[in-house]
Amino acid sequence: MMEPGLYHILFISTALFFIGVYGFFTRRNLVTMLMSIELVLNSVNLNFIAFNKYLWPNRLDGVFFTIFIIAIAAAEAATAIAIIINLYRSHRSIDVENAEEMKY
Amino acid sequence: MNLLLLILVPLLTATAILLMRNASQVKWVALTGATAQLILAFVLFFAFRKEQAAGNPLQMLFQQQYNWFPSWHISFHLGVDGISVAMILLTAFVVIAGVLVSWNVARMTKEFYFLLILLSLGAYGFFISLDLFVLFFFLEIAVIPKYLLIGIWGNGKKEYSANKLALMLMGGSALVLVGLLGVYFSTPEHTFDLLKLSDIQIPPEVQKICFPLLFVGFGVFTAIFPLHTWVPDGHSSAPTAGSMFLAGISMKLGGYGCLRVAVFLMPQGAKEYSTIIIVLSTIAILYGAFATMMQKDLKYMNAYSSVSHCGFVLLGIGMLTKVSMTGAVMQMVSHGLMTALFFAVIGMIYERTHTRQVNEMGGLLKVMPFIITILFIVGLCSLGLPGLSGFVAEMTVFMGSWQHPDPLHRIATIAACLSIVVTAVYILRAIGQTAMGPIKAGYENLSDATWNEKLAAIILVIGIVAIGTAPFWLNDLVSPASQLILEKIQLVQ
Amino acid sequence: MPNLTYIALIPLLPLAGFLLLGIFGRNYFKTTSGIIGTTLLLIATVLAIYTAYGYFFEYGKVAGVYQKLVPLHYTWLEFSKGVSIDMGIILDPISVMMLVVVTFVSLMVHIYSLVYMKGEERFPTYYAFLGLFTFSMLGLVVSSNIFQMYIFWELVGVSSFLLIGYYYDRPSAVAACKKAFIVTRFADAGFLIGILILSFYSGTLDFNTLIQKLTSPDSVELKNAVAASFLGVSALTWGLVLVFIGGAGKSAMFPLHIWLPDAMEGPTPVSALIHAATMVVAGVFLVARLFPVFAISAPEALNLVGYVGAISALIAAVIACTQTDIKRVLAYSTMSQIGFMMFALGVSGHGGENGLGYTASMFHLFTHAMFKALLFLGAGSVIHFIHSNEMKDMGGLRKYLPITHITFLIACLAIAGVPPFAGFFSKEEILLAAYQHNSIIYYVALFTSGLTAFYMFRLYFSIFWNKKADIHGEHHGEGGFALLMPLILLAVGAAAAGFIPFGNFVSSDGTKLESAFHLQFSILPVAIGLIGIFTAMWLYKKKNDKPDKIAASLSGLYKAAYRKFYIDELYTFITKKILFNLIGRPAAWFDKNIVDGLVNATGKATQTISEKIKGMQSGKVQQYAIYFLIGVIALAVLFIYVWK
Amino acid sequence: MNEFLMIMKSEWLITAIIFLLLLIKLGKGMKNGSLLLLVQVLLLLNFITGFFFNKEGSLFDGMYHTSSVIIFQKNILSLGVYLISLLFADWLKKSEHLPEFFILLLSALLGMFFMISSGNLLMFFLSLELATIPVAAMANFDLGKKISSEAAMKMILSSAFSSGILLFGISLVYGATGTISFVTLPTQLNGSTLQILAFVFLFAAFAFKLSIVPFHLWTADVYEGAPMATTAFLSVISKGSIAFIFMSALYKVFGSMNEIWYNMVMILSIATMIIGNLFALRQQNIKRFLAFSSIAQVGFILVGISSSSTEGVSSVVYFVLIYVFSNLAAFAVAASISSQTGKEKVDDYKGLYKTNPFLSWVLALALFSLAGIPPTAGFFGKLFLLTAGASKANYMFITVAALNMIVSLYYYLRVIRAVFMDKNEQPIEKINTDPATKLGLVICGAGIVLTGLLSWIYDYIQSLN
Repeated sequence: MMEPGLYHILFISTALFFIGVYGFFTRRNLVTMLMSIELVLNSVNLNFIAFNKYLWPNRLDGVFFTIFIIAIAAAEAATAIAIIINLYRSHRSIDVENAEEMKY
Repeated sequence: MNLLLLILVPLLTATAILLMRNASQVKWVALTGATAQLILAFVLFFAFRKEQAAGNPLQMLFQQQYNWFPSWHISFHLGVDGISVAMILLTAFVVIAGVLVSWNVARMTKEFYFLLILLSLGAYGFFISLDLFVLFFFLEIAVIPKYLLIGIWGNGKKEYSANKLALMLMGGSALVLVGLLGVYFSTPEHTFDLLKLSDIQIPPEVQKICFPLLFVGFGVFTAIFPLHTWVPDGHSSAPTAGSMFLAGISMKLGGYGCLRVAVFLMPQGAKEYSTIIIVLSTIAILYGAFATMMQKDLKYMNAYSSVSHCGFVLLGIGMLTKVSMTGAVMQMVSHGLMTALFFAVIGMIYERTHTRQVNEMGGLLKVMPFIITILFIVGLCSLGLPGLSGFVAEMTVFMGSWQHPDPLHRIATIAACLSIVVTAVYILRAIGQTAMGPIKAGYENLSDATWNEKLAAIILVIGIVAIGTAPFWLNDLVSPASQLILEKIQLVQ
Repeated sequence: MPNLTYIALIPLLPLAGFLLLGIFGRNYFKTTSGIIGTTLLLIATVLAIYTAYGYFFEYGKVAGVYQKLVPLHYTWLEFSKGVSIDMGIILDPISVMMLVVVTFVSLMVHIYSLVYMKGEERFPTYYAFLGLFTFSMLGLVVSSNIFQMYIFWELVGVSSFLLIGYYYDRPSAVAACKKAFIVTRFADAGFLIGILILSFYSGTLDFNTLIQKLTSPDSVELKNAVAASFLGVSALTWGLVLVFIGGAGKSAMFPLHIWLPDAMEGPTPVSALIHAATMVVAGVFLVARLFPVFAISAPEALNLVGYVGAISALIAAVIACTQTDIKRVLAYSTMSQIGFMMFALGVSGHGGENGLGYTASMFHLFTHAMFKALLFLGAGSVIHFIHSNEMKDMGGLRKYLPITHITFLIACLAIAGVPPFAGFFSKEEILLAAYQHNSIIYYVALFTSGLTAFYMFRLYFSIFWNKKADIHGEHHGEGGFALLMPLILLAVGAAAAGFIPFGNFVSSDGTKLESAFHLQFSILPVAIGLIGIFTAMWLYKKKNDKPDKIAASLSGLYKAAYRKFYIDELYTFITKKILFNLIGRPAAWFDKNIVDGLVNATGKATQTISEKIKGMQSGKVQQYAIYFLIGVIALAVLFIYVWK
Repeated sequence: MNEFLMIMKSEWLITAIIFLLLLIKLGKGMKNGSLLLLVQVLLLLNFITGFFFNKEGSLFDGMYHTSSVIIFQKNILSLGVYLISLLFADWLKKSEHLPEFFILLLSALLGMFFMISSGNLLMFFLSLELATIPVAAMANFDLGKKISSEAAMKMILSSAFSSGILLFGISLVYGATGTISFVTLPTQLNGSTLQILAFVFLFAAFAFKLSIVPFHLWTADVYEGAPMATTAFLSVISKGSIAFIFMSALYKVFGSMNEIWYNMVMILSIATMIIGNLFALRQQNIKRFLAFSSIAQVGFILVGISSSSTEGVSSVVYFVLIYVFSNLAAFAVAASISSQTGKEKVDDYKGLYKTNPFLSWVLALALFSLAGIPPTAGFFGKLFLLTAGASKANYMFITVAALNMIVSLYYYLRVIRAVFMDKNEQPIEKINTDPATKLGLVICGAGIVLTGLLSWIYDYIQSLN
């Protein structure tokens, strides 16, 4: 039973990041896309925590950053949801492909 | 003599025009302004001659310098030498004639005159500024009014022509800009000041890059081959006064720039590229002449002949001798007056016959003797008849060019000499078909020129004849300046 | 030496007339303009004669040599040290002689026109143009600077253009004046380049200096000019030949003569003045002016002059025999006579006895001015009377126009070289000079003079004898005094001018030249002349079909001559086919399609590209994100692996 | 304590105004007209006070710092906001959520203020989000319109994505250097691969906000969909603020990586100018057209930025100032036309000069200024950007930039042509603009003309650093 090191965590966070990105690219449902954004942000949180714990244990910037990111994420999500609802009002759908009126 | 007046007078005129109530007020204000310009130009001329006579050694007289963007080492630096004085005189003549000719512009009179005066403002500023930044500023000021003049009051495929003109000229000035920046940074203390720069030896490698940029950039304005195609369309679509200003003033900005900025600041580059310049301008001269021969539309004819005539300007500059450069300046002045007059006459004819196709006219001499007499005069001037300005200018260029004994220059000069025969061919063709022969049906009771047209024509004719019969005053005015430029060139090995 | 600045008035008075009548004539001097012009010219003529008298008999001669005086001279346009266009007046025998000739003939024409042109709508304009021409011609002859001469050279060209095109509503007149101007213009380009060459090597434009520099054997300029060569011919020769081309153009020498016959479209007095007496001899005058340089430094150029002159004389004479338009006949005879003058110069040497040709040429120029002007004016009154230029409409006019008939006869005898009329003396000197120097030219000249006599009398007989023309309706008589007075005066000149001891005044080096009169030599020319006359009489005195028979018998030659040897056609081919179709049209096409096309193409290209790449902006937010990520990765790769 | 107040004066003021508006909203509320007037007055005061009792210094051990340049930048931004409140009066009066709009707008402005003077990546991130999220909400303010909410959606999603990227970059920076403070960060930079990677991520985030190609794609759609006032705010105020912080970040923080980011900036600048112009060429909708033109403008700003010199800084600040006048004027004209006729196509503008000479002249002035035609200030702005950029003697770069000016001129002239030259049977009828709007337009016009000709303005900016 070995102790997980920085690289394990970084691996996970990076994986999480790309999963999030992939989800953002492929999902059609706006809410799901939002969720995949959250994944990205969380991977970043992991990064910060890990760096803070393993590299710079005596500087707490990472931790604070994580906390703020969580807060901001919440705010962002709130606005996004509000906008999505608005979109639903006008489009009667939350499928991203129905919102491609403006192009070229 | 305070040079600022040359900027302020047009400025005040323009603002006054904007304040005027009705069209007639606008016209009279514009005319007053133009007259004031003319008077100013003459005052400047005599003041300058006085200084010259007093043996003032300075290259640039009446200098004034005001701080403007000091952090860029830019200063509003004004001053004139013989060349600029000649150019200013030319501008004043063309402006007043243009104002008179467009006396009965019905649509948007106020805007029309406003733009005319604005254009003249740009020209004056350009000719008197000794700071390259200021010079460039005025150069670009002069572009947009042309665009609007053509686009709004023009005829034919005016939008196309206006766009082409604006874009090509802007392209030219873009090149100029890059060249200027190169010059600016090439010197230890970054400066745009012409005189300071002329004292500093600009490093050869910079000249190698910047001279062509500047020369071609300015060359676009004066229809350097093959970047001349804005000329025919632009002139032919422009309203009469528009084409007068275009050919009479703005094509001269280019020539002046080539001489004053490109050659004067970068003699080494000039030496290096003179061959190319000569070849290009010779092509322009012959090719323009032959192309003119095939034109049916009077305005196109004059536009192409302008290409050919401005070829003489560039040829004179490219030859890099004192006489040839003097000739180039003379040709600029002469061509300015002449072609402005030509366009004015074409405009007058067009207003009456409503066609510009030579083969649709004939025998107009019978019904409009005055206008056609002027047409004769200007035609003869353009084919270089002694006693009119064209002859003097061209001969000076020839004499100057002939001073190089090597084949290239010889061939170029001979080709240029032969071009005057072609000129005779197309001019006589045009005159013969419009003025002479039996009169075409429907033209029997056309009216002759009105007072304003007569006045405009006479003013320009006076200019032409004054140069043609007594060229020495222009020569004395210009040649010291070109002498100084030549000395700069001779400094290079 | 008295103050001679007043001489400037001689050219300036006609100029004043031109300006006055040109600007105000139309409105203020509708009828009086003729008088004004004439009076001004009268004054000028008096001054000219006074000057001539003064020059030849009072101050002109120093130590037996006529000097080149420059009483007036100021710098007009200075190019560089020494090289400057100066406006000046040079007085030497030929210029003084020309002053007299020009003013006198011009005065005659002015008077003559008072009647001839009466009632013309553009009467003032006509006199204005006459004034302009006279001014330019006088300026030309007194030029002290080669560039000044070029200036006036161009001015006479344009005034001739204006006068030929006087009847501007006749298409033929328009064509003629354009042709005249362009052909001479083409020649003038040669003149100009010649000037450039000469000035480059001699370093001056002033005639005296130039001649002095280019003739004195030990001058650097001359050495350079001869040393520098192109196509194996020395630069000096090139220069002179080019200058001569200019002269040939004005003087209608072969092959640049085509404009002269057409120029007869102008009013007849104008033809008399410009295209007979004065302007067309400008070429001769030019060569005479530079004669020392020709003769001393570039004899080969002078030979060219000689041969061109001879050929022109011959060809013109042959053509003249076949023309039916009386003015055209006169035109060709003019050309032929000028040919005489030219080759006279060509065969002349410089100085002393060798200079005979020079004197002869100038002498002939003088006499020719008289009788040819007379012929034209006579023809004018004939035309005035019969309203046609064609021989076939004429005949038996001696009854109607007695004075014209007599004067015309005198002129014909003069030009045919019958003693004791003026033409005899001058032509005889010319033949003598030719005989002494160049036998080929001599025989050509001999034959030509025979032809001259023939076609002149063909003209004379078919106008005044031959069949009887139908004079329909009542005819106004010969016209008033003003019309006849010039004829008479000129007739006197044509009859008596020969007795002037010309050699005393005009010679190649200014010294006195004894014109010895050799009877035994002049028998042959006179005889040939008479043969010509009698042939003409035999053929044309009575109406008969002999001429047509002969014409038919040598049809080929006749046709060719009648069609002026197809030279016009050749020129039309060159201009139309080559200049317009092979150069002009392609140039215009190239400009429209290639140069302009490229400019537009750039615009098009930009448009199409922007249309092509619009897919980037797909409106899909996810695709935007993909581009985003691609951008990030690209940058990372670029700057971590490539740029680092 | 007093110092603490003084240094953050501008932020305090904004906050005060926000709360005032909130109270008004919570109270029974006011008429739109009077409320708008109040707001305008407040914003004017805010702008004016920006010039007085300023105090430089830093707080929260360097997390927040301010300097004379930063204060001036803030003044530019508050001027822009004031102008917006004037220029879009027509539309604002109509909208039923006026206070909310300004609350959002001002909080975004507050965010920008903090962002400009942030001395720390955390601070920067927070203020950036504060400056972004409200704008997304503002984009949705035409509640009726479909495209409005679409625009908002696109904006919030893509900005969320970009902040994801940004944060990832920041985390890498933190990992690589162990610090997030702008003061200590430069000392830790050694150009290692990881740092470059992190830098690229950060750069991309900036590029996204500044809409640099290829991160610009959201711009056009959002501009088109959002209400005109929001678009104006986005294209002028937020662009400006981002440009400021971007520049100072590059110069101060990543100064040691200069040669890397110079090339990066150069490439992207060329790409931005070209792509922006090429797209602008074929736009019919005026807002979209202005969107792409503003992208091309950003390309020019990059030219200025590429010269890491004080001239660069001052020329960029100067350009933004001019850009505020020009672009706001253009948008305002478009807005007052569209809010009264609903016409937003370039072709609808044909013959506008006949009916609305005043609007036409202002539009012409604005467009010429954007195109950089003298005597408008835009000429000087662009020229100084180019001059600053040319100091690196990179002729190719400058030539490309200069030639791009021609392309841009072409499409600006298209509008001019429509307005002045083309004939039109039924041109837009006479538009009676709100006096406030007129005032705003006059101010803009004056600004466009004078900012250039009066050289002391530039010299003042230059003197600041």
